[in-house]
Amino acid sequence: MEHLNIHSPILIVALPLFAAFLIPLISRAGNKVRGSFTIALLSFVAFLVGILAVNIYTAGTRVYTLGASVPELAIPEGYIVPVRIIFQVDGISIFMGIIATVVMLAAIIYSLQFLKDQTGQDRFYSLLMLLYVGVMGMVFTGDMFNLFVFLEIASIAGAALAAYRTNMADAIEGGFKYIVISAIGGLLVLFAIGILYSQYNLLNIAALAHYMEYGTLDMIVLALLAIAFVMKLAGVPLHMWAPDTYTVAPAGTTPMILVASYTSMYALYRVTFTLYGGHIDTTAIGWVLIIVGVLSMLIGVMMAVYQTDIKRVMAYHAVSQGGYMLLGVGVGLAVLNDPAALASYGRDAITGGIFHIINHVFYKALLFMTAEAIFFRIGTRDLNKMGGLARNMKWTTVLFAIGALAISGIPPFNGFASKLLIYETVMRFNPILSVIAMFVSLVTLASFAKVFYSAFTGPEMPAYKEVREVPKGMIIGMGILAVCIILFGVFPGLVVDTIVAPATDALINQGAYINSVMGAAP
Amino acid sequence: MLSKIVRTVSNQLIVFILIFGLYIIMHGHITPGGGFQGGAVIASGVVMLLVAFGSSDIKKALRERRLSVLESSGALIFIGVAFAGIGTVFFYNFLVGTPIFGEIPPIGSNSGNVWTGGVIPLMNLSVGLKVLAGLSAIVLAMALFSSGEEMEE
Amino acid sequence: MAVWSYIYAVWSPIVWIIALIVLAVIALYVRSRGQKNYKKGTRQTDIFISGIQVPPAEQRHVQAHNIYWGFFSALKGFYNAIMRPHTGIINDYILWLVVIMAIAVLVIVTVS
Amino acid sequence: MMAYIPSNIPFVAAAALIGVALFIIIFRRNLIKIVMGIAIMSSGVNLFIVALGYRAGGIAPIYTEAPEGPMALPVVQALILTNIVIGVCVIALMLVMVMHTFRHMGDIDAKKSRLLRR
Repeated sequence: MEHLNIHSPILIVALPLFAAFLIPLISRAGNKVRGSFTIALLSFVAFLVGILAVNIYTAGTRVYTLGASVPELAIPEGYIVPVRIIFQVDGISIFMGIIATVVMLAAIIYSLQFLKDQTGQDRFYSLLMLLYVGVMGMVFTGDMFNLFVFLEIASIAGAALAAYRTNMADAIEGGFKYIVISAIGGLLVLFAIGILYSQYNLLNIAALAHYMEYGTLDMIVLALLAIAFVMKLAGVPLHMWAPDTYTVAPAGTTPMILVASYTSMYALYRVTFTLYGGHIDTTAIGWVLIIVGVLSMLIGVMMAVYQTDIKRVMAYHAVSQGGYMLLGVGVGLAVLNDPAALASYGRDAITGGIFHIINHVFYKALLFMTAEAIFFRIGTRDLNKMGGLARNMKWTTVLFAIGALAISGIPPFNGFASKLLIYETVMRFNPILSVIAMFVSLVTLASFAKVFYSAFTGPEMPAYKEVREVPKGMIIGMGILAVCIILFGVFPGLVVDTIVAPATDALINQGAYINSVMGAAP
Repeated sequence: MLSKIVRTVSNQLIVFILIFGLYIIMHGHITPGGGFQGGAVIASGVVMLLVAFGSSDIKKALRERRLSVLESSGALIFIGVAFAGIGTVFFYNFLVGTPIFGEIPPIGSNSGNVWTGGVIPLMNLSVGLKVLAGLSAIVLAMALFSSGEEMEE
Repeated sequence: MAVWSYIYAVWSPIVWIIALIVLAVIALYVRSRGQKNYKKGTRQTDIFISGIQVPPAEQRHVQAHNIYWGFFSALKGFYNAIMRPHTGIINDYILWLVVIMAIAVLVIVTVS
Repeated sequence: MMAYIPSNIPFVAAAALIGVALFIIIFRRNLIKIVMGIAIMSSGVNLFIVALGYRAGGIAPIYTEAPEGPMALPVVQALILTNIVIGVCVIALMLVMVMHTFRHMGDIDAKKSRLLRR
């Protein structure tokens, strides 16, 4: 137990990686064996994430040095800077880790039934595991170059998964757009890392933040990193790949690709708050985030109302909801250097923005899964051809309604909890922004009313008289997320105090992150 | 399929390419090279065979399933070696001081001792396995696509 | 712990559940006032539109692209403007990236 | 002024490669050419990073039979080696997707083969 606790940061990344390459061999034994192996391994990893989370919330940031004689030995004897690959897990890292693990479990349980008759399943599960490895590695690592490597692992796996249904021409197109965008974004990140390395001879984030001088080259690096990550998280006006990719990816993977996007958002926050914290003009950068956020909210939602493809509606809503997170955190960043404003509403704005990540991932994953459940049964994503499905797909209807109400910010679902925090805090910063946020929420409700009306209500279509409910496994996968949505909506205070507040503290408190590595430096 | 001369020569040459690739893999820790480079060299040998013999003949010899097993086992050995050090720390070089690759090289310029490096030669070997299998599979799949055939599952 | 208050708003699950129960009671009361003496499967449950022939199911359902027609019609100029960048061509996505990158470098260097 | 030019040539070349790559990616509609553009861009970034580790008169950072003298920085070479491996994977994946696009649409023009828009 003690041993598991010490090595949990690396085991969480290494075990799925091991499984990703073991799955093609295990597949020889049959689909059932592979399914139970995957579920068992992920449950164990979820258990490890739980251990690590409890440890971090009680004992603070964890440092794990690969290849050293002692895991905590970040800086070797005789050195003044870290030289090894370091995993550094703090509040926001483990927060993203919890999101990815829960979504991954739901996605695997859903996919077991969803893919039953498909070919190439061993590759599907391998790639899904690799995507999980990429996401967890990105949030756990404390090293800029490792961040790039895991970003690329997540991108390659995500693109291959998006194009998994190679018999569909649009799936290939969506995957190709994702890989091109990711490759160029990744190269920009690598270029920025090269400039940083040329100046400081360092790759460790904490050490870089410690020695940061913020010259002109550092500003260019900030711009390169920020724009690359904004593109990966689908912020307007670099969001156009997101609808194309989310639309075509198979159901189990769309939520994981979404999580990978928000991992880029984590990287953006890590760069602005931790790497450049204390140097940048927080008001200006905060306003940049706010402007990107507001544009994402407005354009995303306006495009979403217009769509008639059920997954495309949801994909544009993913862009729009991403704007809320950027808005909340942007407001917090804008007042970061003003202690009075930070205490009165800035901290809560950041909390709202971060809390919205977990809420959004859960309900958007649920919505994508219900959309794919409809596609699974009737074979089309076109809303014009649907109608009256509630008569035969009762569970799907209920689950979709939960997701749709949550995304529109209707109590008692979790979307309301985080949106309330964002409205309230943004209102005190600038009322106009809050009004825009509420308007966007209204249009969101309207757009989901349209989807609900076209797909589920109305007279029974003759073509869909024989449609049956989806298999139990898929309902269980969606049910896990629905239960989380309701629990988070009814007890938001509990969730905020337990897992979101440490994440906010980890972002604001730059010194703690640096000290956990550089504290031992002479 | 090319002429008999080309086929015969490439049949003889593939042995040398294999040996050169293995040399690059196994000396990765003391000379330039390593797992990826050596694996790429061997995969280039596969490309030569593909050009000389045509994709349908090579498909019979190099089954996609065998390549997949080879690739997976390469990756598994790599992570397994990393896991073997978890008694101390993940990726810990536990072979230092043992008879297998355990000698400690002198500091500064030296004549190059193969029995050094600890787990690094093992990792080079596993990466080499993975890369040669992976690249061969990619090249084979593309060659089969261009000739209008499908890779067997 | 479950009660969550902020400047303008208070969130309490208990209050919410009570409100939900009250609403449910009202809804059930309204429903109980309805007529119950109809028979299923007879013409009593058929659709009646002033004696007009009832169209088939496909034509009765309003299709998705017709919903909110007035909204899109009123915002035609806005929609034309935001539809134009969404070309779906990968080259344009990268062009946007390069343009935004240049703007971002300029903004960050001038601001600091 | 002239003395600075020789040591900056790698950086100029890297910038030129990245510029050419961006030009190709933005203005060429052929999907294969987009893939080539990304490969060129990857080379440009690799050249930039490996040039950072250069030292005047330095030798390759290998101790086997090494002569006396300064050595080039090995860390950047390890970094670009990783990027080369990643680049191989990315380009192979992209080429496979282009192949499938051609199979489905009969065309590899980015404009003519698109299905997803708006």
